[in-house]
Amino acid sequence: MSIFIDQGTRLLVQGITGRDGSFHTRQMIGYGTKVVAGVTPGKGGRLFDGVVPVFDTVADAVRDTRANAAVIYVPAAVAASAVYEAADAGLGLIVCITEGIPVLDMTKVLPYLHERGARLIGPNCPGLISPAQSKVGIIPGNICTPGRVGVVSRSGTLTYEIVHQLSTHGFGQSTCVGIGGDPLIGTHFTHCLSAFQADPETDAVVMIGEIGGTDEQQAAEFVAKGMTKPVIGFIAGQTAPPGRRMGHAGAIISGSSGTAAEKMAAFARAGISVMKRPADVAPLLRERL
Amino acid sequence: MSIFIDQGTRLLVQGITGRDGSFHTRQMIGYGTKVVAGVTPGKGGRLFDGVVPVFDTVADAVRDTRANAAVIYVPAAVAASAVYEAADAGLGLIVCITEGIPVLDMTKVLPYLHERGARLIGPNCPGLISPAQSKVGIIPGNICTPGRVGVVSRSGTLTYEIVHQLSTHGFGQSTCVGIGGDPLIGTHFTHCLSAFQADPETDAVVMIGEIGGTDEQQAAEFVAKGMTKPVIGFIAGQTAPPGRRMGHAGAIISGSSGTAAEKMAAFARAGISVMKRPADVAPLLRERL
Amino acid sequence: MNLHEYQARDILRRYGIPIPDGDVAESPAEARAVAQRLGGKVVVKAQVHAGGRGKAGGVQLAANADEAAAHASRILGMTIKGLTVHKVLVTPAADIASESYVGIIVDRASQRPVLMVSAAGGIDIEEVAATTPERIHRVAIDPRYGLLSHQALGLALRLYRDVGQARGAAGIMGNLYAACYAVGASLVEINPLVATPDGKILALDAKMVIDDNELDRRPEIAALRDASAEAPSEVQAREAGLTFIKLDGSVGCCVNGAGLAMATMDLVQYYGGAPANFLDIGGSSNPQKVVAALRIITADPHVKAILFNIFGGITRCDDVANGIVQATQQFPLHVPLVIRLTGTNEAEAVRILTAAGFSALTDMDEAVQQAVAQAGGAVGGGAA
Amino acid sequence: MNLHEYQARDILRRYGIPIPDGDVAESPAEARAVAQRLGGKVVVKAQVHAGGRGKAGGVQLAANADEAAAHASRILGMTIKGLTVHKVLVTPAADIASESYVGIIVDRASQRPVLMVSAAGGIDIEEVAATTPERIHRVAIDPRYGLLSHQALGLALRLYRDVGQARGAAGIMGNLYAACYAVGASLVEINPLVATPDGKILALDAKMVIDDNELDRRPEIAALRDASAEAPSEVQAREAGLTFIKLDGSVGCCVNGAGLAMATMDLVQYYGGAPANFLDIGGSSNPQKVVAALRIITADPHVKAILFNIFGGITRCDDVANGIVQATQQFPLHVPLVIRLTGTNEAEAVRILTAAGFSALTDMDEAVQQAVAQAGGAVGGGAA
Repeated sequence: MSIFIDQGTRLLVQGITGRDGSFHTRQMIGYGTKVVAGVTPGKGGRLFDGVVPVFDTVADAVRDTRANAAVIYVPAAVAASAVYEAADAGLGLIVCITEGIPVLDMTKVLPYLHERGARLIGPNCPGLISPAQSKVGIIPGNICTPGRVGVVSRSGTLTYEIVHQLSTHGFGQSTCVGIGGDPLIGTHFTHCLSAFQADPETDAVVMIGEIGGTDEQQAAEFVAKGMTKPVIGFIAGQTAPPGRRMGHAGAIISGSSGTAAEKMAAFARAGISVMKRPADVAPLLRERL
Repeated sequence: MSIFIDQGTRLLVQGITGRDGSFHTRQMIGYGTKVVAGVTPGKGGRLFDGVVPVFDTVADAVRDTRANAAVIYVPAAVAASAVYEAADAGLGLIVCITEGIPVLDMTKVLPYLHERGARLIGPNCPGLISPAQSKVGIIPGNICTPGRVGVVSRSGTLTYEIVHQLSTHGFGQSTCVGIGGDPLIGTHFTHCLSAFQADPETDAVVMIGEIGGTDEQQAAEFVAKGMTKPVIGFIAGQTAPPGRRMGHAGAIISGSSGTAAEKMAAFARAGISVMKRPADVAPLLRERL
Repeated sequence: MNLHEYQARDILRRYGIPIPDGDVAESPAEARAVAQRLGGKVVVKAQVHAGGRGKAGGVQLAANADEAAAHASRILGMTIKGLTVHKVLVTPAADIASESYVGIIVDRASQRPVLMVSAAGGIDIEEVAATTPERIHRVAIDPRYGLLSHQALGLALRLYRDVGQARGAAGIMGNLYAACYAVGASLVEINPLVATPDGKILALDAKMVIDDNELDRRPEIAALRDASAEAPSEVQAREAGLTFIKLDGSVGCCVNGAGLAMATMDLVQYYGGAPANFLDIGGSSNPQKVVAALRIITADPHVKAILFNIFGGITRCDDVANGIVQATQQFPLHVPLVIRLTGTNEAEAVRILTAAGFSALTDMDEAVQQAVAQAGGAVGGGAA
Repeated sequence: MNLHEYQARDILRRYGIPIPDGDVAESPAEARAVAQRLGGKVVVKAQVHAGGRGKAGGVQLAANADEAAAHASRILGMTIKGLTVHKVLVTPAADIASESYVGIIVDRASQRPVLMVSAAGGIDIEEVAATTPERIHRVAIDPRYGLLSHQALGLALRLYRDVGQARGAAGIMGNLYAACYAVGASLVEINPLVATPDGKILALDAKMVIDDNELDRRPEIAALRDASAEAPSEVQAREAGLTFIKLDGSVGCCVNGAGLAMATMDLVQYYGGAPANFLDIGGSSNPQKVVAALRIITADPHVKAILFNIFGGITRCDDVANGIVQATQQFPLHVPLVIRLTGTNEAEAVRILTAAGFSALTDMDEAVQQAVAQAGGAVGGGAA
């Protein structure tokens, strides 16, 4: 099994004819993801690569193809609109890869999703992958192997690094989820931890956080109270100077609660094994499993 | 018994120190309504008429007095704001007497109430009265008598006329509700009919509609499907020329569905006894009870 | 409050909606000047708060400025549905490839503003709604989020296959929605929205109705009211704080509350009479309002009897009685007065009226029957 | 993007917030002219993107225009936290009865903008939050409805007992919220909001941070960027589409992805080195970005070794390799280069680098250790 996506995922790609959208759609199809529809306004009626029907609107696509998840590759200027459209069409899982959605837009997008019970992953995230089942987003399929470790991360390439370590050392993954580094995101560590805890085919979870915000502390609280499966944690940004941005808008240290030291301490208190560097992940997992 | 208000109603008056608010607060207290608090920003700490504590905000008033209903007499310019404040403070029943709230304001007020499960009666309504128990609003107490007929109406003075007919002919009332004549209102005929149907101390309902909208048709449908108690109906505006406003913004005939003839026909089809004039109410009730 | 087409155009243009050039004229000379400035063919359109102005000859195509002046001279002063035309709008005659309809109205059923579009524009949209409802596409807008881009584009794609044109139309819809909330409109329509042969999307005609409840907080919109375009008695009534609508009967009615006022008119008809008007003096009962009401009612030569029907609640019966007495001291009534009063301060009112030589009834049916009789009896077809 | 106080003032004034007169000056003569126009006592304030300018002597009271010019001459050119002051704001010295704080920030926890107020204004609000949190009152705003009047008034009544002043402050909060969404601010603060002895409410200082993601759609706000007020290397990086932050170490880092970049810096420290910078080349891997990155890193004389850490996903390793080769053709590096590349098009990248005389590693730990060693070894306190 897996969380959020599996072989039953019928994916719709918003922005399928764009540069990023078309590239990654081919990657996803190549990996085995069931891409059932694409949406680009004005290009309805065409076939993408001769196989995937393209529609003008998400509503049209859902009606004709029974898509149950969307991934968004459209430019930042129209990405919030794409999320609204996917939610309005009744899709329950929406993965937004696009980076650069203004945070004030997200303050309105999130309640809209909440009212409809839709799950958003991202924005500004690499998406997720359930190895050998389905890949939604941009995580390179070749670094992943099927297995029983869940991975959840605020980062992109750092996730790849750690997944690579896992695969190299024989730890396959149930699902890897990149939740995104923006200040306002749809799916938090706690949602993923809860799903991994409930997934009978996940034995342990690797959680990759970074400086800024208090999501990791909330996750630690959740682990302490509600998780029986082992959790290994990492926090990027130990050397970040206070008060400076480190690329992710999320990485602004707000008081001491956002520092790496505080987060690592919260992890330790909650019984989470704390990695000092990415290469620690396999040894720590071996200890806990 | 009664619907919406009874002896347990602990009323808060928004705009208690205003001209209308102070006048009607005295009337309500005189009738026996438990007025537990008043709100006028800047006048917090005073006592109205030496007995009712006045607060700056509804939240303060609710915290200190456990008020469970609000009635609003503030000017139109601040009436929508008063409704928001009452709902935000957790009040479950809000009666807005004020006339003149822009309909576009109401398009936002209504979902706010809905999200909080609060019932709004009005705006632009005379309020409601459960004779000998509680009066919230401006319906003259002296024309009402306690009894077992429920009254629900879109009109103000026409309601008084019909209640007067009922009392004169020996039909007391369980509750009389004026739902207001505006295009967008919080409580509709169907809500009141449903409550009256469930109220063991209501035996029959008098429903007073007017031209405009399709509320009466929906009410007729509800009666046909869900009501076992007899309903007597009246529609004002049989002589209104099509397409002209008759004072209530609600009384714009939109297509044939808003005409008096169409509404009276819908009533008749649903088994509602249709009055031709206010004086018909007592004879028709006598027939049905 | 209805706005004229030229006023609605100005507002929509301010909100970024593409609208052809043009200007309003109050004389043939002004119309000629506007047409000269515009050059080429122009359309001269009556500015009047009534539908069907086209059928009434209030919209004319002119090949040049002289023709525009000639049309203006014919249209200005024309009467359409009882209203005199005082202004014309002169605009360039646009080349049109297709005509659509776009409108926003607050819908009572969904309690939301509804955006409606139809590719069958340029004609009476109510006709389209009645005969081919499937040609009207609509979306209820959640005002907490506003009109979302995908909603607008989804509807626009029903009007235009070309995605560039659809985006243009969707942008116009977004601006129309913004204008709606910004000026407090209960109805806004663009009919027709046209595509020109070179692919541009333009609003050729605009209609806007402002919610009267918005006017207090929007003085700049309230200032657009054109009293010359309304019936004088209704202007007079509004200024006195009354709601008045002129009808064709002989029984003048003065009532407190819109519902009771309609029920009173209905009862006049029930007893065989015909109401001369709808008149609601409203909740408060300032005697001056009663004086104003009587002045308006008595100005109608068809009125043969006047009926007061007052159920006192907020309205105090003594205030109404004082108003009646004051009015009769200021001007003669010439017609009989039937007064029904009950409720708040009824006894005091009866005392005041009796002292002034009037009698007062307490039963509504009785009062209406008397008024109908005094106005000359049943006009035929009555029920009683 | 940070705005200067004078820019934030202009925006807030445009949104109806009462702000004292005043103007920006870039020379003592200009400051004298502004002070002369204003008359009376003035305050001369350094316009710089750094906190604590008061303590640094960047805010001075002047009794007259000559004093204003003298203060301006001292403040202009002053360095505050590494940033040079190029502009001063000259405003009238206001009489102050009380000072409050009002701010709006988007809160990650509630996922909403939060309006915060405190009667303890005029001083460092973070200090107040840390020591007397009960003196800060806040309300999370539901952006679907906006800031509701009763929410603003409820907070304003915490600042002012007088309901007139509270209404004034509530109005300012409403305008502040509107400005926030209108310009795309992630933070707006008025500190202090003052009551004058005659009871008026004024915003004396304003701070505004714009969400960088808003700039594309708000060119008029993006145009407010003052590159002269930022570190030149960061300006250069931003213009090349890179995220760069200068630090104090000797290992120059060039990484794709912010998280991996931070983890790389952490690993440099873990192995006893010190990172010279944070540099994220982002998702796309245009060779020109790599050239620009190398140009910026090599400009820092403290850099003793350069570390590339690329995990190819969207980023193509061959693009990065090409960038490295192009850079070395354009300018000399002078310091050793350690390259770690893995993922998309890794083999092609290795071929390109090898052909150009570079070697490439695939293990992150190995690469970091080599870079630390080449930069002169552990600086002490390292873990390995």
